[in-house]
Amino acid sequence: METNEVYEKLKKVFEDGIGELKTDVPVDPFFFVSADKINAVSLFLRDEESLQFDNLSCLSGMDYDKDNLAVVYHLYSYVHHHKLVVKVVVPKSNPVVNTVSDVWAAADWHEREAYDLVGMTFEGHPDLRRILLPEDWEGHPLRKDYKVPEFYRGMKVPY
Amino acid sequence: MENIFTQWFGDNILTYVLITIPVVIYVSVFALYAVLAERKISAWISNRIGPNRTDKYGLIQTILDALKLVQKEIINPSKVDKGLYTMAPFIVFTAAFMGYAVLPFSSVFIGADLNIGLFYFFSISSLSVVGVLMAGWASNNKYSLFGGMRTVAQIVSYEIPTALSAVVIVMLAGTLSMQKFAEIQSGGLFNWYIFGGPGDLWKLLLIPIMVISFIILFASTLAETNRTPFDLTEADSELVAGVHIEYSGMMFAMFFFAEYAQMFAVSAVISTLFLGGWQSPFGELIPFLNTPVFQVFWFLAKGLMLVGVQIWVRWTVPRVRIDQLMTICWKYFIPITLVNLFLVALYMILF
Amino acid sequence: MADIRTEELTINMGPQHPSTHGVLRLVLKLNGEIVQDVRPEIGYLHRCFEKHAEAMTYPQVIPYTDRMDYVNSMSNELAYVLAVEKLLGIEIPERVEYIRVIMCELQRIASHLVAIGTYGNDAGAFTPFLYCFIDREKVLELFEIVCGARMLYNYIWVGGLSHDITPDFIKKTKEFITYFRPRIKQINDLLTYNKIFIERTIDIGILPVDVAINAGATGPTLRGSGIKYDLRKDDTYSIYNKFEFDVCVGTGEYGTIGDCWNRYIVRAHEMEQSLRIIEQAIDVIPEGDVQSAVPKRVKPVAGEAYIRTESPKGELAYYIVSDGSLNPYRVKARSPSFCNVSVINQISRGHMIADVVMILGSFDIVLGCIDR
Amino acid sequence: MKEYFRNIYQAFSSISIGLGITFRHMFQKSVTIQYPEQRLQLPERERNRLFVNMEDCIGCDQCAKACPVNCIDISTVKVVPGDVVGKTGVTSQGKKKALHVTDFSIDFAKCCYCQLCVFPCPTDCIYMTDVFEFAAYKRNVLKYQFADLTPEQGIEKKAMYEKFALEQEEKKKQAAIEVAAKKAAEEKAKAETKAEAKPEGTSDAKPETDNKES
Repeated sequence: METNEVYEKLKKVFEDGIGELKTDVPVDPFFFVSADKINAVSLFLRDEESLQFDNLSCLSGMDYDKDNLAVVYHLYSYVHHHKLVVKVVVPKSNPVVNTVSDVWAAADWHEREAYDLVGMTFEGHPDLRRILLPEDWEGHPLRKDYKVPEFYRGMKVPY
Repeated sequence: MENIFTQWFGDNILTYVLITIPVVIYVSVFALYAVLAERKISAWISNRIGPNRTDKYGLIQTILDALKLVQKEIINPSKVDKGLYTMAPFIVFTAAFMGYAVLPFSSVFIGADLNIGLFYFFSISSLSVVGVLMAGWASNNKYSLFGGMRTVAQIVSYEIPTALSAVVIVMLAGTLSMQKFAEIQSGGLFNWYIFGGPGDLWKLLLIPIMVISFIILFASTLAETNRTPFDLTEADSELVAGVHIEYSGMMFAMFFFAEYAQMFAVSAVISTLFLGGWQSPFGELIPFLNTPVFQVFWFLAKGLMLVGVQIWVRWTVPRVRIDQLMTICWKYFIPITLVNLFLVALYMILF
Repeated sequence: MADIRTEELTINMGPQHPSTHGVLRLVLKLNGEIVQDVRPEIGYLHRCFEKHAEAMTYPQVIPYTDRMDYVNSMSNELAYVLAVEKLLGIEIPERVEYIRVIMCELQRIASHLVAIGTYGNDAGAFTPFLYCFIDREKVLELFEIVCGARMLYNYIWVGGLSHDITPDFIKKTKEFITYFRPRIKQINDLLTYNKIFIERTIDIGILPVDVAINAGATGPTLRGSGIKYDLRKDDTYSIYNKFEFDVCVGTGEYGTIGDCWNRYIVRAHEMEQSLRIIEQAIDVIPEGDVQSAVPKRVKPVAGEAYIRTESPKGELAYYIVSDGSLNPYRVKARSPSFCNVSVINQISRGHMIADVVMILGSFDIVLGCIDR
Repeated sequence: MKEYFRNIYQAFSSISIGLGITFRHMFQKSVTIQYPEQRLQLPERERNRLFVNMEDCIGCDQCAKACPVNCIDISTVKVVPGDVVGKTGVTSQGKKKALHVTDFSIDFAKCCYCQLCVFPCPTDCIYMTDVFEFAAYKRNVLKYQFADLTPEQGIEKKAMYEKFALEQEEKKKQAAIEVAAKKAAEEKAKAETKAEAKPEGTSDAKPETDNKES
């Protein structure tokens, strides 16, 4: 099933939860979902008979633009063999996204990584700790405005 | 036959001290070269060369290693139980050595020709459990503790198939003295107990039983000496080195020595029970080959061959899990040995 | 016995442990030898790949992708390069595609040899490990002939290859194929069908299909659970659709489908399939220039691409966002081991310490790939 | 019960097969290469330590730009007329060299041997050799200096260029002043008709910027 059909389907169910559809960008079309709806939307995407996106291929957090962060969900269905790209954009001032780790177990570590490197918090995540960086590391490196600290525990950071 | 040393020097304490000297020398030399053999054979098996830097064939490699280990600092971690920690290697070492007292190196040379030699040997060889458990407990390391626990479970339960499969021979021979076992199997290859021992043609019936109990005895002695596939004590991929983790320098070396000394001891016992001990395979055909000196040669040759097989097996098979270890012991070895025992008893009644 | 106080034992497996395949740290909660809970702690090998990539130009990222999963660098390069090419929308010469496929399949063999060898080592058999590395050496020599490097190649470029292959390479590859078939059988005799090994691995860490899919387990880990799914066939990329090969799944010949032995046997069989692919490709490589399509300046338009490839470990995907400049705006590597290892807690409860080692080995993780 | 005996059989047979294999291997030739004495023939595309042929280097900085780990440092000085770079002043392909390479250092502690620096070089003067034995005890030993100018010479060349640049500047200034003077004269000529003259001297304010370091 193509992205726009999925989009139509979702638009019927959650009207305001679904942002606009982007097909012009190269190369993967995607659409936006509001941060507080994503959990319900993904549950629907997984369980709806004609969609059955049973696999979260990848979840990547990114510094979207000057004052927004984004979470990108790449979904795949082993049943219908179709893909989908969904984006959630949250403001840097209040970066809170609903977790999908209860929908796809794969999201658990990916969300921890996104929190670790990009720094949006996932509401309802079982244990949202840093995963790649040390527990006491300051800042979220993949933000564009991130400054590499001079020292970490007395060790010089830049080689 | 009387022990040659007691013939020469009379039956006093000094004589027995003298008797120990060649044995101790032999064991230390053997332990050194068994380590070398282990490394060489493993190298050949995996298409490598093995130690060849100390001299052309690496013959003094392990001697130098031992020297290095002697120089090494003996590290006592802060939280260990000093007394047990220090004592453990010595106990293991002693236990491994005490077994040699009853090994009949030759018809005229044996440490002590006890009338319960075999019994003595098995009881002593399981003494090392105490040392290993002490080491595991005293090291105050969780991995060591696991290693120690495993060893106890393992050795204690493998006592049974070992003893049972030896009892088969004991029944046929009607003795427990190691010297006697060897003497009975005189008269060449065909009279060895692996071929049913001396006797009329009916003994051919015994051969399968004997082969089976030989294999079981071999396997369970592998377990007793903590060799792969039963080396759960120092399972280097799970418990990093098991009980050896905290040991260093000479104390570690003593564990090593003990393992190899025990390897030869059990192989010697197996060869005494099944392969005719110091008997030459040619029996009376070439009487010259049965003189005491050659008897020592035969005895060592058989023992070393079995040690070689142990090494060969080690570098071939994976390691079993602790529960499978127990399964093998209780569900396979012990029933089979009991059946063997019954069949042998039947044979003795019938023929 | 009831009044003896018992307590849960917490032991710390790794980061420095022989069989955690690198610097993975597992915090095990044990009841005797029985594992109650496994908590993986990763990040000891984090090298900020994604942060580095944002400061590099597109071609400069390729050496960094090599270091992500350092036992199958070719596959990493291919995945990244395919993503960039998708952004650029450029056409790749046939010859390049063929050579890429051959390289990646050779790399798959090498990677699976490491997996199998180290797995044997985890089980306690050291000799198969060395046999596997003898064969892997031969593969690395093939790579060395072509691009001069043994592990970190920087061979597959955006739009082409760094070097063309030589006739010597083709000859040696054919020799390798004929040499390697018997070796696979030998490894199977020595390790795969060894009774002790079978007993160690069957019915251990059974990964049900739904759990596997939900947790994002891919590659041999997923196929071991019995799903006939291989991106090379089902979501084909490069020119894999031109070749004949079977997708190997866990057959349950021993044990139950989805246990360690079935995950293992998938790899053992996939090596033969890779040989088949190489055999088909090596003879029909079309002529051409491998660098004709290499762009002078890699400057894709603003946009984003997501490419999933079948690396030996599983589904290796790159998500690249371009803002139209010379440097990627965001590079996200979806590493297979990262998702595979995250299921270890669910499937290793109630087993023993030794089994945890075997389960971990059956995922064939590489920490460079997990921590990035 | 059948299971029981099958287990025994499988264990026995499979282990004996394995023993057979290892036994055969015991008598095969070893694959070990005893490295320091016995060396492999390296393929001609071997990628090891970089080498820079300074005869051909024109200091174009392409390799430093291509390097993903910034392990190449190049600093150059423009050539003054009448001075030649190296012996001939041209590369082996006869390309004119316009820059003194005062510093061309590669830090092999950082280098990742990716060969990206080799391809963009216009004169093929940087390439990978098959030298792989250059371990050192100190990191700074691994920082190789390829520039054939000693630091003193470098400073000298720099001074030379600066002097030259200053002269040029002076010339420019002179020219500027003359121009300004002429302008002023014209202005005057024009201004005679007007009652008040324009303020002068504003036009010869000239920016002092010029890039010595390329």
